[in-house]
Amino acid sequence: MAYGGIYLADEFILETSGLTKEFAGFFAVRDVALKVRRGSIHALIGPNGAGKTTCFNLLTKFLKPSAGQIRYKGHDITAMPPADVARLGLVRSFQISAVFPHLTALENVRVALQRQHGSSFDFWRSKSVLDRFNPRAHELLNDVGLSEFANTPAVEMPYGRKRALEIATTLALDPEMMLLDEPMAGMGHEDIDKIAALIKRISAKYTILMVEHNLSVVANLSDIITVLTRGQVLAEGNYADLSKDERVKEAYLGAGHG
Amino acid sequence: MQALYAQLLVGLINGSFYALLSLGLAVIFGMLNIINFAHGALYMMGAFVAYFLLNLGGINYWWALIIAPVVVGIFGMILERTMLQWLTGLDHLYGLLLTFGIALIVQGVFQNYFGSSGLPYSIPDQLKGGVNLGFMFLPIYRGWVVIFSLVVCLATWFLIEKTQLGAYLRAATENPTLVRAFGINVPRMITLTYGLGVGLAALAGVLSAPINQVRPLMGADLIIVVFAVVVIGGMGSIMGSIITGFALGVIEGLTKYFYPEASNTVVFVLMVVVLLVKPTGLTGRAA
Amino acid sequence: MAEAKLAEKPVAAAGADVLTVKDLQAWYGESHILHGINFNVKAGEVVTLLGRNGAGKTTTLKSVMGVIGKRSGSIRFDNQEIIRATSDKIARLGIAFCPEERGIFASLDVRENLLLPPVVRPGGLPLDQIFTLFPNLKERLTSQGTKLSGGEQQMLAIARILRTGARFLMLDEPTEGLAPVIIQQIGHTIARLKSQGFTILLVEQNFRFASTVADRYYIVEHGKVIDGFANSELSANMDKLHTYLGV
Amino acid sequence: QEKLDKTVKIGALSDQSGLYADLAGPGSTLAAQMAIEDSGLKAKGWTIDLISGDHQNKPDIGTTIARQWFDVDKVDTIVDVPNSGVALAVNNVVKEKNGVYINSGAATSDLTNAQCSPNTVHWTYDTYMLAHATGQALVKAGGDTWFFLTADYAFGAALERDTTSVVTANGGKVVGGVKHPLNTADFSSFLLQAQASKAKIIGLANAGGDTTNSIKQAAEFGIVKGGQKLAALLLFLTDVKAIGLETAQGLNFTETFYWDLNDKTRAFSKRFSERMKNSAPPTMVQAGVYAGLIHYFKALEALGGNPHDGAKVVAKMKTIPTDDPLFGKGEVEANGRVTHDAYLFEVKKPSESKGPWDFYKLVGTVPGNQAFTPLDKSTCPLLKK
Amino acid sequence: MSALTDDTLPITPRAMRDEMIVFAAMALLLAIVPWTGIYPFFVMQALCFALLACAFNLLIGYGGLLSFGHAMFLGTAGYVSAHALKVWGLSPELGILVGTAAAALLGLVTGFISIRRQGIYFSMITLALSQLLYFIYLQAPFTHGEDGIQGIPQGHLLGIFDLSKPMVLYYVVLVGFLAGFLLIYRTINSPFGEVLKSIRENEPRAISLGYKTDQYKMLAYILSGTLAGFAGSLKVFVAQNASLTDVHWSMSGEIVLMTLVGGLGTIFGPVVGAFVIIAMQQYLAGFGQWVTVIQGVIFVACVLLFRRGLVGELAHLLRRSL
Ligand SMILES: Nc1ncnc2c1ncn2[C@@H]1O[C@H](COP(=O)(O)OP(=O)(O)OP(=O)(O)O)[C@@H](O)[C@H]1O
Ligand SMILES: Nc1ncnc2c1ncn2[C@@H]1O[C@H](COP(=O)(O)OP(=O)(O)OP(=O)(O)O)[C@@H](O)[C@H]1O
Ligand SMILES: CC(C)C[C@H](N)C(=O)O
Ligand SMILES: [Mg+2]
Ligand SMILES: [Mg+2]
Repeated sequence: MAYGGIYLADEFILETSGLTKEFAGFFAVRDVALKVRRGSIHALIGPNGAGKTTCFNLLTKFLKPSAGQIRYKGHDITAMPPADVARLGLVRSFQISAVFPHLTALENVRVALQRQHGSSFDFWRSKSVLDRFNPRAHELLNDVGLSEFANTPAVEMPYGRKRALEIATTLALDPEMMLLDEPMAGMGHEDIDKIAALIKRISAKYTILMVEHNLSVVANLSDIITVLTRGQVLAEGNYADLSKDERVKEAYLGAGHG
Repeated sequence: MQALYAQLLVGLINGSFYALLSLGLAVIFGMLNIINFAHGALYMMGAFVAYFLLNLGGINYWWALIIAPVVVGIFGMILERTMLQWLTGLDHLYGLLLTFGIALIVQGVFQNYFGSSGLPYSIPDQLKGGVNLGFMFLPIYRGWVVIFSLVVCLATWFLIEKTQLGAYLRAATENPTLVRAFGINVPRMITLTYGLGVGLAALAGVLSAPINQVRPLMGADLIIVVFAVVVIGGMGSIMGSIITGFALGVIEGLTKYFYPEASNTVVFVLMVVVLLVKPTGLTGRAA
Repeated sequence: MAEAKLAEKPVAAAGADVLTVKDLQAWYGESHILHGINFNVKAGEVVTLLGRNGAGKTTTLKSVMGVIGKRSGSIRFDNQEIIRATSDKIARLGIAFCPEERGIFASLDVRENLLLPPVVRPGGLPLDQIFTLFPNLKERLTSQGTKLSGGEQQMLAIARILRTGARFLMLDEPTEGLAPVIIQQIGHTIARLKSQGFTILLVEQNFRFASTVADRYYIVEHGKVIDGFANSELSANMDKLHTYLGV
Repeated sequence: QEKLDKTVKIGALSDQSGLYADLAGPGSTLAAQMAIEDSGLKAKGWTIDLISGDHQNKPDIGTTIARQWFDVDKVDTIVDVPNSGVALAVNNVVKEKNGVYINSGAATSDLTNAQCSPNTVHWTYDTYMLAHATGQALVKAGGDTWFFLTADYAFGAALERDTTSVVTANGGKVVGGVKHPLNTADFSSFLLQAQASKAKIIGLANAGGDTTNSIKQAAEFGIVKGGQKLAALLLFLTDVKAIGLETAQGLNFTETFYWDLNDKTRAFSKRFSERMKNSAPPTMVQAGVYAGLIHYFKALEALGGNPHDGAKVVAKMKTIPTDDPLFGKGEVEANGRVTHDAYLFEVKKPSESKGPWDFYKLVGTVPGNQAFTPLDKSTCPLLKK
Repeated sequence: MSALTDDTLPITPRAMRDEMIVFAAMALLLAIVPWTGIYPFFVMQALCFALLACAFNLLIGYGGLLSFGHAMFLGTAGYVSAHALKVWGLSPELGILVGTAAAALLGLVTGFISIRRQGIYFSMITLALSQLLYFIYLQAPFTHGEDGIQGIPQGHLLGIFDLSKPMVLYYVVLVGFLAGFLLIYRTINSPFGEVLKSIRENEPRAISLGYKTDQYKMLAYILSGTLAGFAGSLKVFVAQNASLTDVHWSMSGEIVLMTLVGGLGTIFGPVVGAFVIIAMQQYLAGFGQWVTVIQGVIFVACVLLFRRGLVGELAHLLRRSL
């Protein structure tokens, strides 16, 4: 973490300023200044349509900002193509489960490992050269508890396992920062606990920004929470503080919460 | 100068066909999510129905303008009910392949019976002849084609953008399930929409019969140009396809005047340019 | 005036069952979601389905509406079996549905959105009455449907089904994402509709809101109805509710 | 190869369904069938088979069929091939396989000039003849500025080339031209260019459906009324039928055969049209298929059997003078060119026509020895020996 | 929405062994053809189309891109080779090289224009591009328009093999086909092929993993076009002409049909499909345009009834990838 002066500039791995996305006159995200501290679990919450997913899409360059800046690790990535952003170690997972359905779990992870180590354009070589990634792939699958699924096509895996696989694939890229969009969506209790533990575990190594509607998950996991409404930042703070904030109560938690 | 005006007129006529056909494609694509490759074949059927009506039943052009679109529209609706319907939920490309197959069948059958050369269909008496406008000689029939297509295009636009039926159509394009849950028989509407799009193609076929002869392959090459038109203009909006259709016809006409060698290719070249500048097309709605 | 008209045409005698669902099962593709839902709704009632995320509440409503591909069991509405009917037929029997995701059409303006659902039987709320209920809509008639604020979209979604003359309304989480002040307004609306003889089947996460309008509750869990009680029994059932819903 | 036998296999290769199908196509196959019957060879113990194919006006399809006919079906002789592009391509194959090639339908004079072959006989007509007969007459009548509307393939190019040389040789001038794809439906923009050129004569270097369409649409755009004259350099009976006398009347053109020339042609035509689907009398091309085969059978008889050696048979054909009921007397010249009389016709007015196919007025005759390329001007390499 | 090649089966080592066995059997079968009395011209033609369909399949089956203009590669390479052989007098091997290189270049140019659009738009753009090329070739002097380039000299390959001998030509074409086939097979089972498959499966995810997917699709497109061009150059020696038929949209349609019949995204499907369609055309040639009708019926039947194609259905029955 940031102790010395040298690191101070680096205290925030991701910063946005004035981030805005306009859809034909409608501002989905407006003037958002977000600072994500290195090594933290940062949650983004807000009512439906507040602009959270849009925000994610902007950060990972799936959408082009209408205005504003995004800085990641000191680079201005505002105009960078999505693949380059991923190469810098800023990687997202998807709201809808994102795996390669007809590849096995092992292959899923390998595709990600392969990207890191080049040779992906070699159409004249046998794919057995990819076997060298197997040990690391198995390791990653093990990390998320998927060892026994290594040779199962992703399409045949239960929902929660797919989510875990997706996280393993994301980890294979050796990211510095992960964006998780509703990682618990569609999961049963046990799964939620497992994934929550997984997130907690990996957060030791990575910075995590996540969107989550499950308040108990947010409360348990996140170091800091930003509340978005109507595309704008309403408040920021830890769960305890926010749950007392009148504006947050009004906009998101509702009058009865707290 | 005279030649320029004349070529512009010829361009407008081609533009009429582009507009009618791309309009039909857009209407169908909106509801069925299918690029109707059979559109050219159905256009050709429109012309043939007019031909049969005249030669077998002695029914004239004016009735053909009404009957042919209805007949071909019904044929289209049968296609939709028996085949296209089963593609819901599959990749769009299957729609392309299926309708391509249908086009081959229809064109092949007509080729077997009528060869590949043109059958004559003469201009209705009321529209024969031409007027000398001073700056050019205007064959009345060709003028009629331009004006009539324009009216049909605008009427279609009005129907879809400004009426309750059109509201159903647009809504069902977005969310068919919900529209159906409001009590509207969406499958029937889809069938009718296909019929409408196909009917527009058939109408274009009738209009073109006196100009282009009635030939089994009359639509086959045309449809590819129309595809280029669609790529340029996108299928996002009804008005968009109408305007792009006419505009490209005119550009083609201009090319015929200034650089005739490129007249076959200008639409495609334009498509390339548009794609290079704006990969999503002018009014891009991504597939 | 309108109320007089409405009173002439009750859907069924008050107190009689309008909707009876027995052993309803439903599937999304391969996945079996509903495993035997049983409940009933009487004329003029507001009945609320409660349950956790993913319990199958929406699926239940959708099954009644006939928009779920595969379903079995029995759904009787107005003494007619509708388990096999298509959704357009069901709508024409007088059931109207306001979906969770609101379903406002982007290619239609507010007026077109409002006038979209066809009138299925006489006796729907006239426009002026709808505008009294939701004054915001009147001012925004020409803007594009999805340009409305979330709250306004929700109003629009409810308003458009009131016009149709359907007397049986199914509202799926009508308060989701809405500011409390609008939630209050929706609460009043539901109360008014009820007093005008509408029957309402409600799905709610927001239990506090539900308790202000509901006559009876059913608890849905894992695709089954596991409990049910009247509003009057609410306090007695509070503990159970906590365990069911985790609130 | 040296052995002679009495089996012959003939392939009628034609455009069976396209824009030349009416003037050749199934009618040509019928003509070939009638030639086989009329030759009387069957009675003398010969077996003669006839198969037909559709080249669809595509050279590659034509050569594929031809090659397969020789390789697999053991065909001896290919007849008709009414498309210059296909004809020239098939010409190569026939030579390679040493078959016999009796071309009736193709127009290009190259078949007996630069591309001539010892296996080829070009029967009915060619672009040289068309250019000299029709072209010359028109220039002499004052049509001294020309604009060409040319079918963009071997035929159009040859006809334009041969006509241009006639026009310029007679003091006329070609002021422009436009090429159109084979089988075009809408000629409006080409005609507009022709109109804008202000040429006195618009020369139609196209054929079949292309010619009929150009003539009909020229009427629509008021071109003839505007004072320009259309020269249908190649016009067939079936084309006149398609255009209708109303529009076609007065057109001048050249053919080497017309069903109503004399008693012999009328007799044959009667037999022919009775067997045609639409009762049409034979066109010049179909007549040429018949006459060419009749002459071929004479050569085979003279040889005493079929040597299955195309060059040998064609050589024999060149030694016998031609004489048949349809084209009269003539000869097969050393370059493969068949000479016979050519006739200048004019299309009748509707009021002059007395029957469904009564279309032509004979206005002149060019004797066979003047109608075609003089041998000393032929560029055929076979002559250089 | 389900993708075109949704039920591709995972490739296991065992499957790969099976594939090698099938490949050996296929090669052997083809090698004995000239001794069976089957018209070799027919088989050579079919081999060219089989290679073409395989090249096409590389793009659709493994890249998820349906090109409706693949005839442009066939035709372009054909014209260029034909011109090189006839006019420049190049040797056969150089003629093939030049033609194939032309196709590669064409792939680069058209890929640049088309690759950024997906789904039906990609199909429509490739179709339109091929039609553009068709019109250019219709008018360009060197192609001789409708007449085509005829009477192309076959020459001696590497100065040794006399290609005007049907036997020699047959084995040259066969070797060319097998080489092309193996290259495609290798590409599918290469590191590149893995990425390609993952793009087809879930492109947004591949992008998020840091792949510049356009570049992969572009390489696949160029490879596919180049191999299709190679098939076109080989075909010049078989047909001894180059013509507009090979750049016409109906040829592009036939390529799609062959692959669809055999099975999109199967390894051997395109080969089977090409032979089936060519044989059908051969035996039904006498029925005129009914061939077109039958092709249309097959299209419709494939789409409605067996989307997996012949080989795909078989593979599905055997639970093997073929
Ligand atoms: N492509 C788009 N075009 C127009 N409007 C859009 C588009 N994408 C999103 N929006 C609008 O922007 C707003 C913010 O959407 P976003 O998806 O970011 O919300 P969210 O906070 O992620 O909501 P949820 O909690 O439901 O996921 C919404 O009102 C939405 O309708
Ligand atoms: N279209 C679909 N395809 C497959 N599964 C679905 C689909 N829609 C819902 N499900 C699944 O069906 C189950 C029940 O969903 P349903 O929407 O009925 O729940 P709900 O009780 O309405 O939950 P919520 O409170 O989140 O709205 C869930 O597990 C959900 O994941
Ligand atoms: C039969 C004819 C119309 C053929 C044409 N004259 C040609 O040579 O191509
Ligand atoms: Mg979201
Ligand atoms: Mg729900």
